Amino acid sequence: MNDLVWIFVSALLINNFVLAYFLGLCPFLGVSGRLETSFRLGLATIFVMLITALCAWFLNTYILVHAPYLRLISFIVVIASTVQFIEMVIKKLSPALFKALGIFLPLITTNCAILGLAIFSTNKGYGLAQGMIYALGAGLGFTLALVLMAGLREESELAPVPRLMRGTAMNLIIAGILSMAFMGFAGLFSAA
Amino acid sequence: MKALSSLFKRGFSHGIHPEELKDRTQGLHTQRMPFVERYVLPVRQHRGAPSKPTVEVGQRVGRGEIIAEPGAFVSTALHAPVTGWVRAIGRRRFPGGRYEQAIEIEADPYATQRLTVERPLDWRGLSLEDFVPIIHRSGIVGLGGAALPAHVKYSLREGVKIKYLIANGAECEPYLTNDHRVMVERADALLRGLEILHTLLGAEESIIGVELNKPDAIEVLRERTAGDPRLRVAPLRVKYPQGDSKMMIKSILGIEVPAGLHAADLGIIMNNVSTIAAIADYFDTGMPYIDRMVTVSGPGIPYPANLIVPLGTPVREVLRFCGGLGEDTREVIMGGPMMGTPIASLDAPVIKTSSGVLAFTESETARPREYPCIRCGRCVEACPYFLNPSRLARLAKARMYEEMKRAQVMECVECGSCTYSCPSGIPIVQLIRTAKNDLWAKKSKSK
Amino acid sequence: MSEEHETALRGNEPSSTRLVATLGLAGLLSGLIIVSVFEATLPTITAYKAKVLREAVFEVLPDISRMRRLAYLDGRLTAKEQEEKDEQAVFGGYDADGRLMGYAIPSAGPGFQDTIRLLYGYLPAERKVVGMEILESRETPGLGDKIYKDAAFVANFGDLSIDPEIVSVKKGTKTAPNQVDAITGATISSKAVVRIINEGNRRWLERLPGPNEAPAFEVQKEQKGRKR
Amino acid sequence: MKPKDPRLLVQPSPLLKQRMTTGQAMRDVLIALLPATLAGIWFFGLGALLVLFACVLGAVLTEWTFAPTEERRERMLDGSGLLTGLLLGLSLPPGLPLWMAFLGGAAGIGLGKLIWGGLGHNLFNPALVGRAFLLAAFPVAMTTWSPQSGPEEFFQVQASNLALPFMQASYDAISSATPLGLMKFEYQSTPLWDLMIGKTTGCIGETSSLLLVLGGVYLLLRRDLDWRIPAGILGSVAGFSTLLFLIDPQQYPGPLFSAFSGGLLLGAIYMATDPVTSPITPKGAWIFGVGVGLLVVLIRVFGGFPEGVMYAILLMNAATPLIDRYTQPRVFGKGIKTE
Amino acid sequence: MSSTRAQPDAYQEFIKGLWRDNPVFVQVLGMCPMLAVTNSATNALAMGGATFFVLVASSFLVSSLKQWIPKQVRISTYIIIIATFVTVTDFTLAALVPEIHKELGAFIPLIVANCMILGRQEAFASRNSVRLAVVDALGMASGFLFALFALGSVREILGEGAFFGLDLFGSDFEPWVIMILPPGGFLTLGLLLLFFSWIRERKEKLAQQLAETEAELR
Ligand SMILES: Cc1cc2nc3c(=O)[nH]c(=O)nc-3n(C[C@H](O)[C@H](O)[C@H](O)COP(=O)(O)O)c2cc1C
Ligand SMILES: Cc1cc2nc3c(=O)[nH]c(=O)nc-3n(C[C@H](O)[C@H](O)[C@H](O)COP(=O)(O)O)c2cc1C
Ligand SMILES: Cc1cc2nc3c(=O)[nH]c(=O)nc-3n(C[C@H](O)[C@H](O)[C@H](O)COP(=O)(O)O)c2cc1C
Ligand SMILES: Cc1cc2nc3c(=O)[nH]c(=O)nc-3n(C[C@H](O)[C@H](O)[C@H](O)CO)c2cc1C
Ligand code: SF4
Ligand code: SF4
Ligand code: SF4
Ligand code: SF4
Ligand code: FES
Repeated sequence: MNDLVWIFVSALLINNFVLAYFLGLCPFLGVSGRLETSFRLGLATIFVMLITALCAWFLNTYILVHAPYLRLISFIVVIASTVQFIEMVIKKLSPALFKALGIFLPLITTNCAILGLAIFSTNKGYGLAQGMIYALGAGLGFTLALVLMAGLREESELAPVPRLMRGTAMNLIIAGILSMAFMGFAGLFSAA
Repeated sequence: MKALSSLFKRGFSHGIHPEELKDRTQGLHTQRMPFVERYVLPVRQHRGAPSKPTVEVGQRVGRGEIIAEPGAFVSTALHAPVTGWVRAIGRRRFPGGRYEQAIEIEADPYATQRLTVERPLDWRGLSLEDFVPIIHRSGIVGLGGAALPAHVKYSLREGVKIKYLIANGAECEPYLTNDHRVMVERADALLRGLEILHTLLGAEESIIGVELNKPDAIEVLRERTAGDPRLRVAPLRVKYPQGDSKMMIKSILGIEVPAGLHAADLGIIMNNVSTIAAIADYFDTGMPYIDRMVTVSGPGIPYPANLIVPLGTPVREVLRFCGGLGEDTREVIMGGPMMGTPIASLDAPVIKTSSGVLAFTESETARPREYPCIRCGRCVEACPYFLNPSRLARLAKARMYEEMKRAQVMECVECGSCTYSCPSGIPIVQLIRTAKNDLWAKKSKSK
Repeated sequence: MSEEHETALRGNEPSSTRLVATLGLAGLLSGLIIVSVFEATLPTITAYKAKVLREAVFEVLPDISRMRRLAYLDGRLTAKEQEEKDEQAVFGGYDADGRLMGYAIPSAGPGFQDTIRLLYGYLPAERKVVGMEILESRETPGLGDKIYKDAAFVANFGDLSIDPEIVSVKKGTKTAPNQVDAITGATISSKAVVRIINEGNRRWLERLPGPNEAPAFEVQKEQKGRKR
Repeated sequence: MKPKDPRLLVQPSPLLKQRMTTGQAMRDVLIALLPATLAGIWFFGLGALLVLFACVLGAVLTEWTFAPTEERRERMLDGSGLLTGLLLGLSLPPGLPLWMAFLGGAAGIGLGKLIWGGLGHNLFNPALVGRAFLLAAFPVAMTTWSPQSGPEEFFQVQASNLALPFMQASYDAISSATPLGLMKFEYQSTPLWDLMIGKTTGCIGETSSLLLVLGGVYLLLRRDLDWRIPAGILGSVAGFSTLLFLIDPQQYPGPLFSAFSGGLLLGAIYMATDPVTSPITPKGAWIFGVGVGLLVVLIRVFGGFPEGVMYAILLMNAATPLIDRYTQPRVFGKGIKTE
Repeated sequence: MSSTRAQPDAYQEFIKGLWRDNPVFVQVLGMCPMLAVTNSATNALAMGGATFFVLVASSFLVSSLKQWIPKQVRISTYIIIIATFVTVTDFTLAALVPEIHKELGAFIPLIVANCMILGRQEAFASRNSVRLAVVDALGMASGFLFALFALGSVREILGEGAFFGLDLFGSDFEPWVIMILPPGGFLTLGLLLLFFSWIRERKEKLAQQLAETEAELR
């Protein structure tokens, strides 16, 4: 129980996927321009991550014990198909959202954050419950970082940022400062 | 005073408290300004279309005689302030630097300057429909600063039933005291005017809103209206922009006029007290709007005064009458310091909206250098319309006008409270004006 | 996809069977390649893993001469070399003539930054911890990483009584045999290590049989394979 | 006959302005900080003064170097760079090597202010960006607290201060834990009165609570800071820690200790209130304050650091754009139905 | 196409990848799995090397198989190919250089996720001759390697006072721990981007001036 809490907090804040593991940078730098979009992409990612965790657990327990070498391939195939599915659903439900996310849904397919989730939770040897919690934390953490970033970027668009700084360089520095701030969560709930 | 104002639960939130600076003139009885030799009368002293001159050069005109008639519905007539001769009709340069059609009249030094007008008419028995065209020709405009031809407000849209008639005696701008004097010295005229409008508009209640810094006016009006069920005096906290119609309506009636609607749409007509008095005069004596009460004050003025000035009198003459300009004067303002406009030359004439003539020296006009906005939030807490001036200014500087529209910039009434309170000296309302004008231009182009 | 792509692979609509065939083929090929490489590399990799493990075990259990993996299966320890998913195991350390001397117990828990995995040596006879090695940690360089870089700190675990339980105290105030001098500036990681060992004990101590009824070490077979 | 007119200005209205200026606000904060600064120097000796100086130098030099030549004078004059440097210095341990202090000032202004476009455009508190940078770069030096120096050794500067650039510090006085460190790791409290007058170890500027409050009162009277933010912070810290205290008085500090220990007052009064990096709407200010307070207690009590004020403020800085966006008041007359 | 025409192209392609539109400093692609392990020059090189191999190998395969890959399933096929090479690399590293493999840990499999690699297949390899594809891949991969190496070096030198693990400034150098912590990764990359765009601008300015002066001389 206690370790579930820690797993969640750790994935959400202490070892935030974006700010501590550098995972999912493409969407992080690419989509965080607008708050609206970031939020939606975040939700999409959470969803994909939860499903990924489920698949990963299934594969690990029933298939990979016999054929460990197929890990990567099987992960990719499963995740890819999941995302395809989601893409279809979203296209159906809200064309607007589909437009907003543009090329990024396909990008999630090969997004390292997703794959990373599967691989990490495997390495950590998480069971189903732990894996799901981990995925939830990671997804929420990703969304949190993305949304904060979007807010900061929209605001800094009004500022006379030095010309050479503009664009990715600026965003990386913002991310750096954000990641410095997130260091404050280190050791959370581990210091008994 | 403080205790009293704290009694008022209602009233509008935000707003600012500039120094009042009225004490130099608020006690002074009004004087009549003597006639001078030349008068310059722009044909556009109101909001709407310019008036059309009806006289030629050389023609003799009598004081009060019509010299230009309304050019459209949203427009009004113009009358000769003196007996004399039309000397020129042509373009003149005016405050704000734009050239405008104006009629120039040379006073006849030997004339008796008696009013030459058709006999006063009786308002009783008039219907609102006959009343509107009469006011249309009276030359009376909203003296509260909007300068909207008075009749426009009275030509109600179909199905609008007038509930309240409000006389706006807030006079929230610093220095100005002319509305104050009107209420003290010409209370009877004001009340008669109120009665006229009240009856013709069929209002249920008439309310005179006065800021608490005019206790004498409140007292006078209180005792004059005592026992009249249709009338009441509403004291208001001293706060800028208490005089703004929507703010005043909020303070008096607790009603928040929805954005995009006019007071009239809610069955409320608001007029400035001087406007109302002017209407009374028109019906009593037949005198159209040709004399304007002007507060002459400010550190650059040796002998401040509340003057009754014939329209068209050059500011130079007004100043001379008040002892000339101190040579440390830097700026001469027409109207109030918050919403008025400085004039570039002393030859500019007094017009219908010149509620004041103020002379400022270095200490008022000096501006510290502009800092970047530090988001201190003072402007936010000042804006009576609950806008975010800081953000509006940022957007304006980034030329993101459409975004400003989304930030409701069009609700801004340009009261200037934000600029007044900004420690970084950012010309917020000025930036907003440019943005708004740009947006208006786009709108009219798209139309 | 884009026009020039159409032209790029100039093929008119292929049948779905062909699609499946292609994918299947690709999958097959990659499977083949992977398996062969896997088979080729497996021995080296496992050998390395084993070597690392051996070194760790011999590190934390100083004077043993042999080791073997003891899995905890239905209530008792049984010697069992190859590991299975989620089965718990410790490592028995034996002296030259196969008598069990102590156990090397793996344990893990949250540290300052991320999970810390460690292995510690435990002598049931003296109820003592006699060695500790960090297998994996992401503690801050210069602070947290002292838990394995700072010899003084590691030395704490060379001869450490576990009764009633291990406690960490401010540096230089160690008095009792069950106390550990924390690293100044890295109190949290220090405490974490101690807590992790305590938890390991909590989980394992009552499962560990005494020296004599512990699974014995079949001397002859093993000796060849596992000489140091 | 015509007297020559004075040449007249034509400015756009409004033509009256209230007197307060931003430069004045910055100067006010400097004045308000003066007592606490002097106290810090008195407690920790000449070394502290040098650290402060190095910080300010780093900050101001950086600002000066990267400012466009024509704006230099003005940028120097608005005093915000100076203030950043001073606040950073006040939040550093007195024994810190000078070169680190200098680096911190430079990093604070560079990363925290200039790249954003200078004064008023930064979204993170520059001083704290500088401090966070130092803390993450030199954790050991930044968590080594040299004890107070008595009046007699006022003039002897500690060896650690004088470490060569890029070289490690050698500490002559053995470091002693801060009240918070003691509380967190040894569960022992420090007498309240010591916290009040500042007879404790800690950052240069954070020790003397009374003087900090004094300065805060001055700023409140000058209307330079938004009272809601300190109110929110102190209120929530007091509330939250009272709760914990009631749960387990042994392990958790009481409200008074929480409020007067560590950098809380310095942060709540002078840093969280940085207008540039805190919400502009009144409601937002409340949210910001309470958020900081909760994060502080969270990090202090359950986190890995004895002190969490810096991280709490930085985190809320990051949230400020969102807070501002969602606490915009309803525009007058909008969203009313007309019957 | 004839090799005579291909010759300059090839060179162009190579340089393009290495410098003009360097995948990291210009296109900022596929950083994520990489940034995490650039805290030392050694790790950076190892990761770069792995990526290098995977990119070149898959580009070669894809470009040579392009006729036989139906476009409907091309992405899936590419991914399978890439994944295969990654797995191979993973095992090989584990067998050959176990210590480094331990350091890089879970991040080698993540090479699969690297947008850049897939991007190259889709955008170039699947449309060009084998040798162009390979040259392009070589260019891109070298550019990538170079970028990672730059990052890793800066972070290691400041963060540990060492380069490839050997001490630079003597024992009492104070390392900037932040450089090897995550924020250091972001900040360093950001500042490197700044630095390179600055250089590029300088070069353009110079080129302009040169052109102008030449124009005057005529
Ligand atoms: C910021 C602002 C302040 C105003 N203050 C006053 C005032 O103090 N007194 C006044 O009569 N009108 C004031 N007005 C104009 C009133 O809103 C309203 O237009 C006027 O009272 C209508 O009467 P009128 O048509 O006779 O001018 C103000 C307008 C604005 C935008
Ligand atoms: C063409 C035109 C028509 C207007 N009609 C009305 C009206 O019918 N009633 C009214 O209260 N204001 C009317 N005004 C409103 C003016 O904006 C005036 O300012 C209004 O009274 C609100 O501002 P104020 O009350 O502060 O002057 C009109 C303005 C224009 C330009
Ligand atoms: C950037 C940074 C990294 C830190 N890393 C660790 C760490 O890895 N392990 C640890 O125990 N303490 C670490 N600390 C110190 C803790 O925050 C805490 O101050 C310390 O454990 C208290 O120990 P002390 O009471 O002996 O000073 C770090 C501090 C900072 C500023
Ligand atoms: C009340 C107040 C508090 C301030 N606090 C800080 C601060 O904590 N850190 C800082 O760098 N600047 C501070 N400043 C100065 C200035 O706002 C800061 O440098 C801006 O963030 C620079 O854009 C403060 C200014 C005021 C008026
Ligand atoms: S001058 Fe304008 S703002 Fe001032 S009191 Fe009169 S109407 Fe109101
Ligand atoms: S700018 Fe503002 S005040 Fe002027 S006309 Fe437009 S809306 Fe009315
Ligand atoms: S001028 Fe406009 S924005 Fe400024 S305070 Fe007045 S209404 Fe608000
Ligand atoms: S008052 Fe001026 S400085 Fe303060 S927030 Fe508004 S615009 Fe910015
Ligand atoms: S998301 Fe593109 S490489 Fe990680």
